[in-house]
Amino acid sequence: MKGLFNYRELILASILLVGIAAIGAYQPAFLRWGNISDMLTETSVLFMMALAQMVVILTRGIDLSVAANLALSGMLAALVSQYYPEIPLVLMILTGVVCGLILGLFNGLLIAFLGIPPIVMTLGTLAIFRGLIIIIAGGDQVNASEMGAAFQAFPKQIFLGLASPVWIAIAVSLLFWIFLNYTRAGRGLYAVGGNPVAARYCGIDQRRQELLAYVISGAVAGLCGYLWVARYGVAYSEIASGYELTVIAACVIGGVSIGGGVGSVAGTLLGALFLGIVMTALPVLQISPFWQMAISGAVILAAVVINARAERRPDKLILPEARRLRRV
Amino acid sequence: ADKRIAMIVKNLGNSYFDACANGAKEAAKELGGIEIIYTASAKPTAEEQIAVIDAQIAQKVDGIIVSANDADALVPVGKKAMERGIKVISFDSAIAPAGRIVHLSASSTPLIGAKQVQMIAKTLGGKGEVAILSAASTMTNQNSWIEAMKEEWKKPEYKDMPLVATVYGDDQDDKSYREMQGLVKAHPNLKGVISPTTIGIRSGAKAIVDGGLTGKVFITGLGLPSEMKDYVLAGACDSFAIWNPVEYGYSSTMIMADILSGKDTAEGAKLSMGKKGETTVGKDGEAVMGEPFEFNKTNVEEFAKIF
Amino acid sequence: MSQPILTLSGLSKSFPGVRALHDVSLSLRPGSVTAILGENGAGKSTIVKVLTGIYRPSDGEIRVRGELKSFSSPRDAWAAGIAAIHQETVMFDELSVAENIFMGHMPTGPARFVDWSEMHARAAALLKRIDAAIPPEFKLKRLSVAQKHLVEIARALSHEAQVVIMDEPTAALSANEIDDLFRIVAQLKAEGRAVLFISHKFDEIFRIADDFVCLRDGEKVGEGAIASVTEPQLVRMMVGRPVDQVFPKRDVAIGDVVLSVAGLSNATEYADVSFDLRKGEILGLYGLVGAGRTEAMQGLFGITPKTRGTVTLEGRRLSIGAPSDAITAGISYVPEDRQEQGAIVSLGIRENVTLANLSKYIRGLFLSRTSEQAETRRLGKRLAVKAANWEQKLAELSGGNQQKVVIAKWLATRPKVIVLDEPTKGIDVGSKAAVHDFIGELASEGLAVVLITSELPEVMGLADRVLVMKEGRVVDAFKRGQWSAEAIVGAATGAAKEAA
Amino acid sequence: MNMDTPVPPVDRYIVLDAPPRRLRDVLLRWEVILVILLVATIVVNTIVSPYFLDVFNLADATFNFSEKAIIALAMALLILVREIDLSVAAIVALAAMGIGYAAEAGFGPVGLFATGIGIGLLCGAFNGMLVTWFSLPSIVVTIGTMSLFRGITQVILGDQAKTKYPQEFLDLGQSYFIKMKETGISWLFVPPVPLSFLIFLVLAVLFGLVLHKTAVGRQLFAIGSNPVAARFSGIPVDKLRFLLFVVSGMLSGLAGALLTARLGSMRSNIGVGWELDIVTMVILGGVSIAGGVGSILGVVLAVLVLGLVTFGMSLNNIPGQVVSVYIGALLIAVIAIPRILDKVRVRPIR
Ligand SMILES: Nc1ncnc2c1ncn2[C@@H]1O[C@H](COP(=O)(O)OP(=O)(O)OP(=O)(O)O)[C@@H](O)[C@H]1O
Ligand SMILES: Nc1ncnc2c1ncn2[C@@H]1O[C@H](COP(=O)(O)OP(=O)(O)OP(=O)(O)O)[C@@H](O)[C@H]1O
Ligand SMILES: [Mg+2]
Ligand SMILES: [Mg+2]
Repeated sequence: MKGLFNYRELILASILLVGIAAIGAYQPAFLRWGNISDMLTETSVLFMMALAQMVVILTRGIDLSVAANLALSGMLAALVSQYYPEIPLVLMILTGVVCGLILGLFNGLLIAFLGIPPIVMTLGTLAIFRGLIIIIAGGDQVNASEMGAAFQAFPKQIFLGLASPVWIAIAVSLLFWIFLNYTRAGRGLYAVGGNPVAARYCGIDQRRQELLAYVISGAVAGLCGYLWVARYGVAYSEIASGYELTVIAACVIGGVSIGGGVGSVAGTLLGALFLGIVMTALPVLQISPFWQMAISGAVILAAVVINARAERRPDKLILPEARRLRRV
Repeated sequence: ADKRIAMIVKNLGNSYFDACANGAKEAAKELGGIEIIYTASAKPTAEEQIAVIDAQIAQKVDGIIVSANDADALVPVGKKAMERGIKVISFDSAIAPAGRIVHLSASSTPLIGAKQVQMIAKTLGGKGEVAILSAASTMTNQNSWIEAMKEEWKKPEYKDMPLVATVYGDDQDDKSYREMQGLVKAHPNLKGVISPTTIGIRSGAKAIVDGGLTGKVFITGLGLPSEMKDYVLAGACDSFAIWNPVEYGYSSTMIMADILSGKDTAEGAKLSMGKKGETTVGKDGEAVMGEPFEFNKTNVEEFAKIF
Repeated sequence: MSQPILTLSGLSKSFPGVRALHDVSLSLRPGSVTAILGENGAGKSTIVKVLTGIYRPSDGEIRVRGELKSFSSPRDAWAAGIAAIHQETVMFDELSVAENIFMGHMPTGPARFVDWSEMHARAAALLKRIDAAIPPEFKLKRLSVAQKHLVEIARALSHEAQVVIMDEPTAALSANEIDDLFRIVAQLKAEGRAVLFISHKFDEIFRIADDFVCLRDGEKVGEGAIASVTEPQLVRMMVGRPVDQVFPKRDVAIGDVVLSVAGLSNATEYADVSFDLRKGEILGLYGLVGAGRTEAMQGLFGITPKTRGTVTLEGRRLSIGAPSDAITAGISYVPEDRQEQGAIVSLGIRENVTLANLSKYIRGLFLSRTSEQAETRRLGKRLAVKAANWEQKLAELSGGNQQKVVIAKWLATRPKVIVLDEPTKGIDVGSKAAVHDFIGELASEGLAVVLITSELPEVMGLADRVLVMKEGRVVDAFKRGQWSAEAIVGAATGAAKEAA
Repeated sequence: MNMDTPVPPVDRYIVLDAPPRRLRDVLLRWEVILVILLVATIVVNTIVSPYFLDVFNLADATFNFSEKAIIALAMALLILVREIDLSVAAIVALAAMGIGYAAEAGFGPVGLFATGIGIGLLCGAFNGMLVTWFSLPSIVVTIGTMSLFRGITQVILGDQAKTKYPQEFLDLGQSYFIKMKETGISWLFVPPVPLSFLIFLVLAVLFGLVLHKTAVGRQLFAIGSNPVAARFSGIPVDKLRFLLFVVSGMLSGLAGALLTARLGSMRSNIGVGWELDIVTMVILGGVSIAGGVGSILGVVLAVLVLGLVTFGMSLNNIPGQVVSVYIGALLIAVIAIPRILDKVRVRPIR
């Protein structure tokens, strides 16, 4: 485990810094701490969702149902706070997390044990989860005034200049970093995604790893569901619609390989930050909102092409001289 | 029920439209012999809304009341319905004239535009930069209101209250919220924001409260008391306006009933809105329900109970 | 004789269509090296996989120090003190060397967190022990094939197991790396561990093995002390008939040059590969695994890009940018990796056979099933493909028959030159003889054949000439009658050069 | 020691040309499952809604899925070769915008359709180039181009709509291309058919023939089953991939033209979210994401099933989100049930 950043992430990081500097030069307001912290707060959900998605992609999977999961879990948490305002906040948050976790478990079980292709499974659950929102909420929405005060207050609380969602994102990122780099299960995810056969020869149970990945993805989506709903003070079926692709895009920009087995916490966070800046900087820069989509599209493609080289299978370097050249 | 009226709105799970639907059902009860079908497509897009309308045409309902996801895209299907002898009117968000018989605006577009400018002017004492936080750039009613506002703005009394920006929150809470934050930062001495959309105003207000900007920046526009109550009390919003969606649904249904009973709808004709009185069909079949109703600290709480 | 560490009795294993092992028993003594011999497909690796908990045996029992064991995962095998170097390189290109060594049993510190410094330290120690100068934190993809195999050896040693299994560990190693390996084996012996050693190279077996077990078609056909047998006897046991009959070399009138390759080179894989190939000639291409034969021939065929070099077929300069060019020119390449590159197992026999020259079966606008079937029947019968019907999916065929179908696909293109890359790799004795027979037949029909093989008897039996490749270059060439096994192997491993 | 030399005689085994047809295999074919689903859908709908079985209603229903279905044909081929194109809906938007401008420039119907298809072709070529030249995973590339193409539409169009089109063009999209013709006999008549559905049927036949009867089709199956072996067999894998992306782009452009004609207007959000609907059609049609498996017939059946299920449910005024729950469940069930079945039937020998 050497170095927090690898070469590709350094490129990304420097591009980011240059970009931020440029924006700041043009619009100093952007560099004010207030704005930075707002930007982080706005991006905190994306940070966590991207990390969770990365874990799934590491196993050669994909989870298209995260946004729907977020919306459903958020709705459930909101309903709890609406009908049982007296129960402690922790339990409300837990409702969201557990709900998300169960939904993830459902994905994981069918994917890992029935071998349903992840994209198919999550495409289906994407539709199902969204529909369930309408059903459980009786086609109604939950408004700010209906949610408990504490429920909404939490995401706004500021500690040491940063809002609680940012702190949560930081904590979650740390957990992911430790999990992926310092636990056998975490490394196992890389093994399974990198070379399933070899993983089997190493006594790693692919099914368990996959299940784990989707459960994690679900649980994080649940947590973010609460944060989202509480932050914007409303829960209904359409929230975060289409967000799944933003999340995947963040991973891709961060250098996570769709082929599985490649991806790092740092890279993914940078990828998410990249999109976060695009989303929050444009209004500040007074760039016509119509540019936002085109820009993020261009950014994604650029990042993918930069990563393209890494995707290739390396040469075998049979010629001794070739080998000598590459070794440094 | 011997008559069936379909009320097709932009999307389900939205309190505003639920309130409208309640109004429609109220009217149906009052009139008797009318069944209200309240439905919408999964996604708020013109394509899916058309599919839903097609299904209503297939059922040979007697009348269709639409809040359009896209004014122009719904014209063909509206025409088709009318060719099949189904009465089509639009409310809330209009279908272009060719695609419906009557459009019932909650209030005349100039009136709504002017009202919102006046409200922010009152709040700010006519001084300070103002921006507009709209919904999707593709929504006709939004755009026409914004036009109306700009008309009103031309008046001399607003010369110290320049319009500095128009941004779009796409009727998504997170995006509206970000756009609001962006506005504040891009325009350090921004004083007021007009958001003629219920989602925009609630997210904008939340951004103000969360950002600790209450007292510095004020938002107004079109909102629902139930959603705005807290922010009004918090002081992020001094006053906002809306028509009563329950009455809106009620009136639309009443007009539809009138049309179904064969009333003439030429320009100048009068249509009954039940206990809400009468409305006169203007050019392009535009009819107006009434004036937008203003809410503030004094009355927001009681109406919050209703819608 | 000390009490055995490991005993297998009545071990059987069958796969759909294949009986890989039948009633095999053997026992390993501490401090001894037992060699398993057998042709490709004899069942050697299957024993390994059963012993390491990758396959469950269909029947039979495994005892470690007398107590009955059943392995459901490699972890169980490690726990019982059994570790293996597998034949196919099963590694993680994107992970570090250290992780490749310790995947599945990483050293953990407090709170069961992976202890990287410990891991790197132990990895470094292991690599040092086998004299491999590879930094533990390197990503595996930066290593050469040979280095990767060294890492695998380190991985096997990392378990400190009592029974160490090596399935063709020397396949990709050069002479002095092999010496290092044997030093390690000797060390393990000295430490009182048991080693199970699988190799096709008799010199190695005679050099380090104490006992041997010989398999044929998944059955044990002999065992005993190495000292008590001679090489010919072993070969006889393996193949089931005297070796000189295995390859019925036909004497074919060798015509004039069909293909001439000059200075074929690629940036990183092979350099200056040149040879002439004559009508009816079989040119053997020998070398260790990873010598670059495959890459070179794939360069000829238009798969791996070639930087320099000319290919002339019957006097015409060819410019081959893609396999289709080679095919239309009349060159066929039967790839070595049947599953990956040869067979399309989810398609039927007919669809596979006709794939390489579909245009031939078009009548009007559409493919004509009847003409496809005719060709399939012709070649299928000729190669004696064993199948229920010509529509059967290749996945349902045995390895040997899959290989026959792949060869049929290439014959269907009516080639002038055919390159066979390890055509008998992992196919059973019967089909193997058939394939050998068939190669001779092709030559006698005037086809020019390039035969890549890592099996000495095969190349010596079939080829008219042999080119030896090492590290991407042609290092030596021999004519039939003017060669000896030692000379060829020496050239391939570089031993000869070092001796000189 | 035994000394047998197994040199196989030429005619040692009798090998049939084709397997004997067994009823079980036929019944387990995906298409059959879909046919059963389709029949069930029709029967149920006919029972619950008196309005379902009406040629005009059904004809109108086809308006709402035909454009997607057309794109689904190309998507089926892409997924068959282990690729995917998530940018189709964005291409629809870009093409529709081009058509909008072309119409203002006074193009006729033919010109407008050509414009749409042309723009689609360019977009498809762009996708194909990125995928094949840089050997990038298509899902990633097309997620990017999806934002790019629609983004460009937004940049150019802003909040404007394009609403001026020649009447003949609009008629193509809005009225029946084939008119209802009675023949006197009540059950024998020519049904009304919209242009979009007609095009879908024609293209379906075309694609079916190409995929299942021609060399190219066989090569596509080979690529989907094992790209490496396909390449070793001299199949121009990358050329074909590229071609498929171009086709997908062109059909998206065509769909864009049909949709514009049907709506009589276009905005930057036209066709938003279609990509997932289309992928759903293809997967339900039995095309395997893993590649190498699928049939056009399956896709056509899936299109009809989905279209009629949706139509039938909205006939009963079931709200959209609930419909999508059923569709999602249907998708998973259809994929899962066969797997569960053979899980319980054959235990893998280990
Ligand atoms: N997973 C499998 N499925 C089906 N058949 C298999 C499988 N693994 C091995 N076989 C078959 O079992 C037989 C023995 O294979 P095995 O790998 O043990 O041969 P081997 O002695 O190791 O040959 P080689 O010397 O080439 O390594 C072969 O016929 C092979 O085709
Ligand atoms: N890049 C690689 N990294 C690790 N192992 C590899 C690599 N390439 C091939 N191998 C393994 O090495 C073995 C053979 O590789 P390769 O094809 O280079 O050897 P070969 O073809 O026998 O030698 P030659 O190239 O002389 O024909 C196979 O088992 C394969 O799994
Ligand atoms: Mg083996
Ligand atoms: Mg080889």
